[in-house]
Amino acid sequence: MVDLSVKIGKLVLKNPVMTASGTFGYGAEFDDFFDVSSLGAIIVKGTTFEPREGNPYPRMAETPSGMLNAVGLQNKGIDYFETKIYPVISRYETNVIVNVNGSNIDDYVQLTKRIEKLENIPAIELNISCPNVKMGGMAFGTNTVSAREVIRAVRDVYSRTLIVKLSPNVTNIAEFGVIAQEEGADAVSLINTLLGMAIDIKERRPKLSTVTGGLSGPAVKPVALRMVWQTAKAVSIPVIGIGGIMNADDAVEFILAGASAVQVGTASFINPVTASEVVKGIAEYLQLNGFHSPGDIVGNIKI
Amino acid sequence: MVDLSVKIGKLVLKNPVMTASGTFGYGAEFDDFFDVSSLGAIIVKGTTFEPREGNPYPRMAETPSGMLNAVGLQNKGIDYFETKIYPVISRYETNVIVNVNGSNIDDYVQLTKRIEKLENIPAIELNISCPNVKMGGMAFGTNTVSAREVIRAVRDVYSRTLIVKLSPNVTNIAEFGVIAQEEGADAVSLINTLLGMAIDIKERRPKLSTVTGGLSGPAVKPVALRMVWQTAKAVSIPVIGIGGIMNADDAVEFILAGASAVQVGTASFINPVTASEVVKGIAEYLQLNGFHSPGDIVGNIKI
Amino acid sequence: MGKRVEDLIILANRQINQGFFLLEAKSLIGLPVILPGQFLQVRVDNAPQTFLRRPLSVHDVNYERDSVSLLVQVLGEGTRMLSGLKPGDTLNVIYPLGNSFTLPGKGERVMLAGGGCGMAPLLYLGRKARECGAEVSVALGFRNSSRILDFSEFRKIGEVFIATEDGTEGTRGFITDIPAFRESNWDRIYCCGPEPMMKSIAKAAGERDIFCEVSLENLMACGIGACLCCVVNTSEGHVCTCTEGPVFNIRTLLW
Amino acid sequence: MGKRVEDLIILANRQINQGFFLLEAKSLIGLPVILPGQFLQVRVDNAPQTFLRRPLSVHDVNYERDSVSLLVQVLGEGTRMLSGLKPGDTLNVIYPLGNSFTLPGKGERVMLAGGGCGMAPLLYLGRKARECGAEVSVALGFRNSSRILDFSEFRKIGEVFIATEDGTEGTRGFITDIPAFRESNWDRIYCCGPEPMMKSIAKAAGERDIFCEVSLENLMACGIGACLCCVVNTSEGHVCTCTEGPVFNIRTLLW
Ligand SMILES: Cc1cc2nc3c(=O)[nH]c(=O)nc-3n(C[C@H](O)[C@H](O)[C@H](O)COP(=O)(O)OP(=O)(O)OC[C@H]3O[C@@H](n4cnc5c(N)ncnc54)[C@H](O)[C@@H]3O)c2cc1C
Ligand SMILES: Cc1cc2nc3c(=O)[nH]c(=O)nc-3n(C[C@H](O)[C@H](O)[C@H](O)COP(=O)(O)OP(=O)(O)OC[C@H]3O[C@@H](n4cnc5c(N)ncnc54)[C@H](O)[C@@H]3O)c2cc1C
Ligand SMILES: Cc1cc2nc3c(=O)[nH]c(=O)nc-3n(C[C@H](O)[C@H](O)[C@H](O)COP(=O)(O)O)c2cc1C
Ligand SMILES: Cc1cc2nc3c(=O)[nH]c(=O)nc-3n(C[C@H](O)[C@H](O)[C@H](O)COP(=O)(O)O)c2cc1C
Ligand code: FES
Ligand code: FES
Repeated sequence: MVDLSVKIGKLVLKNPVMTASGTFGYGAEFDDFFDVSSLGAIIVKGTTFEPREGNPYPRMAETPSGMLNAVGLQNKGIDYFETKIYPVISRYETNVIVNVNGSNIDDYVQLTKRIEKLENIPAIELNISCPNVKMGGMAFGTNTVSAREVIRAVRDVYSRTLIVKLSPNVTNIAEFGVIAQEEGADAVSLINTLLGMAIDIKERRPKLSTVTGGLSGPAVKPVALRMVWQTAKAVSIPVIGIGGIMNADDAVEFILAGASAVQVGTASFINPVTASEVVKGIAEYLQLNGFHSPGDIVGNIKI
Repeated sequence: MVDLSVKIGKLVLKNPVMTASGTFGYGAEFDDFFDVSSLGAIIVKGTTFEPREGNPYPRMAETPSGMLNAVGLQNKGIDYFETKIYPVISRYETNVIVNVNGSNIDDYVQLTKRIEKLENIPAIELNISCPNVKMGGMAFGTNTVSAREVIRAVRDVYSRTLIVKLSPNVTNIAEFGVIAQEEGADAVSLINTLLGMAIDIKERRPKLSTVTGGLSGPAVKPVALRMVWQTAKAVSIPVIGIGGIMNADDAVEFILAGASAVQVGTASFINPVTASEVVKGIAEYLQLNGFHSPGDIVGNIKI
Repeated sequence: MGKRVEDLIILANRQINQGFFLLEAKSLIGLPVILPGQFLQVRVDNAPQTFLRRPLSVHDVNYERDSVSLLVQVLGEGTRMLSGLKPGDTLNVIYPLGNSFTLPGKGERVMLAGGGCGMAPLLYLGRKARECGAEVSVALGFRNSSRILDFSEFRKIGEVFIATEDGTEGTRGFITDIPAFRESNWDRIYCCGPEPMMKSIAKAAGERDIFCEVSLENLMACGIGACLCCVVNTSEGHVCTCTEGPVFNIRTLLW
Repeated sequence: MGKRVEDLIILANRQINQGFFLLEAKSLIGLPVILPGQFLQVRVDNAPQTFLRRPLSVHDVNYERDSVSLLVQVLGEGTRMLSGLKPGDTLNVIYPLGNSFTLPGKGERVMLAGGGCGMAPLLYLGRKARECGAEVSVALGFRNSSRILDFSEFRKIGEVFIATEDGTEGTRGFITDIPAFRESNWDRIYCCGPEPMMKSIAKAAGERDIFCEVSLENLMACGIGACLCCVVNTSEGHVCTCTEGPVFNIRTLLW
């Protein structure tokens, strides 16, 4: 028998499959399609202290085996989250994790403090890698000094499970994983989107209102896998693999590369049931190959 | 009438289309398919001073809209090049450019000196971005200090057109473009491959003998375009755009992003005639939109 | 109202003009309730360029045959693949998505204004409006007479007025130039088409204080409110076209 | 010998066993000279997973019909798409590629040894060997009797010996267990199949000092010598399977 449960920090997940922030709304969008509580965790939309309108339209461009987005953290802020969204998502019988964003360290800290008070949010994912905001975001996650500062400041005020989401737009992502570990993060998740661009050659203008945006989808999978592999070798905390996972085979690739859990992102747009199919598929893979738990195959490749 | 010619350093190209190193052999492989001399330039295989056997098989893995390679600069060295290959490629009535590689600065310098003596090689492309060799290669191109050193050393001994090929596996590629310009390079070309990985989940082993390899093809195009755009804004020397160009529309995207010329890489594997079709398609685009030369649209997008 | 992912079966695919196709697709498990203005997210198989689904309006619904009709204009690779579907092929869709047009009251005089492929969501709306007892007229705009799409189904629900930009049929100019559009006092105008057309109709309606709803075609990734890519700027800020729309009252849009 | 990119037209597609298909494709402009052992790089349209072309051996050539036959085993997405081709469909190929088998002399006794889909390049070779006046025998290995592929065409060129791993037909075991393979003194052995099979046949041939050529199926990106991805380790170092091969004399391979 296969036991799919995994531990990430103080968190117990019934299976290693989560949804990636910004690709699964607040979960309710998927209620019609499957039982969202059957997932290991739901990571909801990127949240900021103040409400944000996000970037102007157009915010999306399709690319070969992928897409660019420039949503820019549109959300209604923590007050609205507390009063309107929190009560609704509390009903899910799984871990609901908030993706925490800010333009400066104080932002991150204030937001984290508010979320710490919400009993049914057992973990946060600290996003220091959003490429779609002018201030903060990726600027933190691509500089070792500021990355350390923000992680430290948030860790100081947050006692539950802290996941740090890393940016792939760096020379050496493992270095950022090590910093997160040194600062007491419980886990790192990677990758956020790769900074990309697309041009409408008829109109001779960028396809995104912000010129550049974040690339996601299968196109980025090889890069994401490499980064997970590099980071998993460098740290002892769990690594959560993200990037182009379209099915269980892709998820297994990430686990073999060293991920203790995975997140399904863009795939949910194409097939809303993907995350649930990935749970089933991982179980089948383990069963078929004589393993008892995902832990048996984490990083388990012959080099 | 459209005049496709462009200038890169001291080099005059009859059109802005070149072939990317390592994807076009020495040109002869494509003689059956089209008149190779009709291109702006041919950049031949990565060359090293000493012969290299390259990496063990398997060296290739297909990925969504792309491929990973780990060839590792297999080539027969400069002696063989001089005596056997140079006489043959001299017959092409276009610019034949050698992609120059080394494991240390002296390697690069010695090789460059030998190539400088070859009259029919009007330019070199200095590759400081090969991800598939243990020593040198990308290690130079991802560190600002060593990048500067190797460019300076090569520039010192080489008076013809020097193109520096940049690695995308960095936090800020424009910075490397600026360094190349400061050290007197005539142009920069980008991007080389993104470091990636793929795993065979049945065998539970990496698909490449070297574990990681270089990602190319349409999957990387959005990242390449963004980097060309960032670099072109930062430097005044010409930028040569590379990465996932499959047709003329893709090439035009790169020119609009700021590239003065482009290189066709992986596409030649799928359709050997791609580079020649790109030449025709660029001319058509310019004509249709009332432009007279590629220069008219370089970086010409409404932001 | 449950959304679902389903493999529909193509019953028919007919070219109705150069680059325009009318697809009919059947649900084997029975259609859900579909409201006029709603759309489907259609998966286009087997093309690397079509990673995302394509949104298509419900053109018509036939509950007896459990089928929906789609009016498709070939623009790029996705719609080109769809135009090649044959009876018996499957079409994977997520549906029904989005809000719907506000139906008119009995006796109200409503105008359906569509440009080119913007006709798509108006036919089913027209039928429903008739069922409500409204008096339906239709104004269709095309570039020229050779681009006119078969509007015989619209004839069955009301009078049809045509405008062509070059005057080769009907009124010369745009829908807003059609005398009936300008003169009659419509209770409601429903509109779908290229953005400039919708804006000019919205302006005309606004000036005359006529209730007016437009159906937007913003670029979408998910179609179900999960990605926030499809936003339009409204008096309430950025809202998702796929869930708050695609149908918007022009008063809420910051046009 | 010119290589070319060409749209061939599918004449026939026949399933010959579960997961095995025999395709016949015609050249509208006339076939080039094709040598036994050469291959094609086939483009698989319309699937994001099949970015690169797929190499397939020439199974047979019919100059009267200007057609080539391909024996395809469905392994993944690419071969699955190919298995669905219908007469009249186009198949974009680059061909003819690679070197070829060394043809035998008159009166020589040659053995064609193929495992599963490794039969593919051997049929055309067998015909050519017969034309050279060689005496041809064929040894085919399969997992079990239900996996045996139609070998009637091979019967026309020589005696056929079968081995199945479970003994459900012919000799129990591998090709190397077939008495005729072990006992007869062959002048030449030509072999194609899974690598372990080729290695064991190469070993048997090497021990008895028999001329032996194998056809390799290394992973390829370009198929024309441009990428250096398909290398095999030989006494001369890394050489490209697509240009120096796919046929190699076992003496040159560092097996
Ligand atoms: C709610 C909604 C309902 C729609 N209903 C219909 C319908 O009933 N019938 C129909 O034919 N089309 C409809 N569309 C538009 C349709 O979705 C697009 O035409 C289609 O996605 C194009 O896909 P493609 O792969 O053929 O073209 P692509 O290759 O994706 O694009 C080709 C060209 O068309 C442009 N384009 C693509 N999508 C849009 C868009 N949404 N708006 C404006 N320009 C676009 C692109 O910028 C590009 O220049 C609807 C769109 C929405 C959002
Ligand atoms: C010179 C040459 C001649 C060939 N001739 C034939 C032929 O006549 N008939 C035929 O059916 N096949 C032939 N092959 C093999 C054929 O090219 C592959 O089976 C095919 O590319 C698989 O494509 P796919 O998309 O179906 O599978 P993929 O999805 O690419 O792969 C499916 C599985 O098969 C494995 N695989 C893929 N390609 C190969 C390979 N070359 N060798 C070993 N394992 C592989 C993959 O690792 C994977 O596990 C030949 C290969 C070469 C190099
Ligand atoms: C539309 C969209 C919105 C996103 N918003 C966020 C966000 O708010 N916070 C965050 O950390 N990541 C965000 N991401 C990144 C994803 O969580 C994920 O890291 C990335 O898309 C790679 O995974 P994928 O290829 O499976 O989509 C977003 C991605 C997309 C496509
Ligand atoms: C098989 C292969 C071999 C390559 N060898 C070299 C090389 O020797 N030197 C080099 O600078 N780049 C090399 N590259 C990188 C290409 O020149 C190019 O920068 C990269 O592939 C991106 O372009 P593309 O997406 O159009 O292929 C190689 C790429 C491939 C696919
Ligand atoms: S398309 Fe994703 S929210 Fe509307
Ligand atoms: S497949 Fe490219 S060199 Fe052989």
